[in-house]
Amino acid sequence: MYNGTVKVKVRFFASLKDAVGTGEMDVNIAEDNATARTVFDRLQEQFPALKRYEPIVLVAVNHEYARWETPLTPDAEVVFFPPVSGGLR
Amino acid sequence: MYNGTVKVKVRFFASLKDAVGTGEMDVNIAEDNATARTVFDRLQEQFPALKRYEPIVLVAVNHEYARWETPLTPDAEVVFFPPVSGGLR
Amino acid sequence: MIQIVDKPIETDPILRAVDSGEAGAIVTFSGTVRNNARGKQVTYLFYEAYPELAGTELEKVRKEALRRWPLVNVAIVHRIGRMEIGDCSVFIAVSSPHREAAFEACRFVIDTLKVTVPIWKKEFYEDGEVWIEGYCGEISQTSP
Amino acid sequence: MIQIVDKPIETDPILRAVDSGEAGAIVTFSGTVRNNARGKQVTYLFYEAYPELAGTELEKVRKEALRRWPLVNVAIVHRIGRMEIGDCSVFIAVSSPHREAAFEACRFVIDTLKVTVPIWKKEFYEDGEVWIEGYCGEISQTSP
Repeated sequence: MYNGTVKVKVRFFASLKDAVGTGEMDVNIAEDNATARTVFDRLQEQFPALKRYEPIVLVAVNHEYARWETPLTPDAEVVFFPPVSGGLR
Repeated sequence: MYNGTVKVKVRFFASLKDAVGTGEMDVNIAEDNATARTVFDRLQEQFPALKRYEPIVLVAVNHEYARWETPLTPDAEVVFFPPVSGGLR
Repeated sequence: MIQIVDKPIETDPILRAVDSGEAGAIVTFSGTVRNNARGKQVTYLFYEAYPELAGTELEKVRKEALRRWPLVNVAIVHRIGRMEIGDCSVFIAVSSPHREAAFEACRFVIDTLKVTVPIWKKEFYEDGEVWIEGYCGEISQTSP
Repeated sequence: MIQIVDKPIETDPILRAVDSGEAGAIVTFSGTVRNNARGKQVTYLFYEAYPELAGTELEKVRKEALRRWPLVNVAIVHRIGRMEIGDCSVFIAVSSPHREAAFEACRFVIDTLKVTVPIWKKEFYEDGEVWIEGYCGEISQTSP
């Protein structure tokens, strides 16, 4: 965990990018022990269109699949994206 | 069934061709009701190397898979060949 | 061989990458853009990747196939960007001494890739467009 | 498309033959000449066909695949004559709206072809040659 304000880079893909209107932004989190969940909660306030993605969204931190509880260090890259389709067999 | 002498064209493939030493020959069968079996029996006398193929050899008459009992008409083409390998999967 | 490209996929170099005197079977899978989907005429597709993670996940699938089956080699190339009807979006080539392993591994690669590798497609129709995503249905309907 | 050829197999025309806007998946199988078999180094191969019957039987396999699965198209090309290590002796391409049918049908075609189509191979080694035939073993041993 990291105490104090962290600035993280956030990216979005596919329909999440459309919902937010941009693929990339910097987010400052002035909160102790910030996690991927903290970032997504903050973004939902700013972009209500993100709310419906909450049950299915996937998260990567520094280009590895991560969990909501994954702690963030300064300059971490946090990426939110929808599940992959699977496609019809 | 056909009565009287029939002249048939006989062909061999793969190891049967090697066993006989040629891929093709004409055979006269002076016998009533000649079948594919009659031809192979006659050929075995002439080419003893064919004998060991008797349990496995396949027959086609006029380019269709045939049985030993298939009757032969004049100028029929009779083809003898080994089973196909299957190959390792 | 693992690649994510934004140009038409050239299959010859991919086949050469898996070819070998040890191989008796090469099975390939090519995913191509269909002119219809979900009962609608498709006009074109757009594929988007999360490239850093997609590369890692493609490599994971490849390694897992090589671990599970006695293969000679596995190559996976995925194209991203706009694609027209008939274009190849993903090409997989698997070589093995025998064909059973090549078929099974090739199918494993495409089935796994489709659920683990972060690449999404958006279908464009005459009257709108839809992101095709997991658990999609209504949620991914971005227009009309 | 069904062909028996005595030259190197060109895959591009075969792929174009099965390609279609209806297809979302193309699966191919390529049988290639391995440098070893039955524990011996292979120097080259020779394939011989009974061409009239082989053509008929290849067409039967193709039709049966098209009947069993919802496919777009099936192409089968078999090469005969002398082939070197790495050469492609048989190439099968199957297109379908969805990948499951394409994989299953392609595998059906090669598995069936190998037991019904009268084409045989002779393996050449440093020290001899052997016809590879069904129930082969001793009976097909034509030289040491």
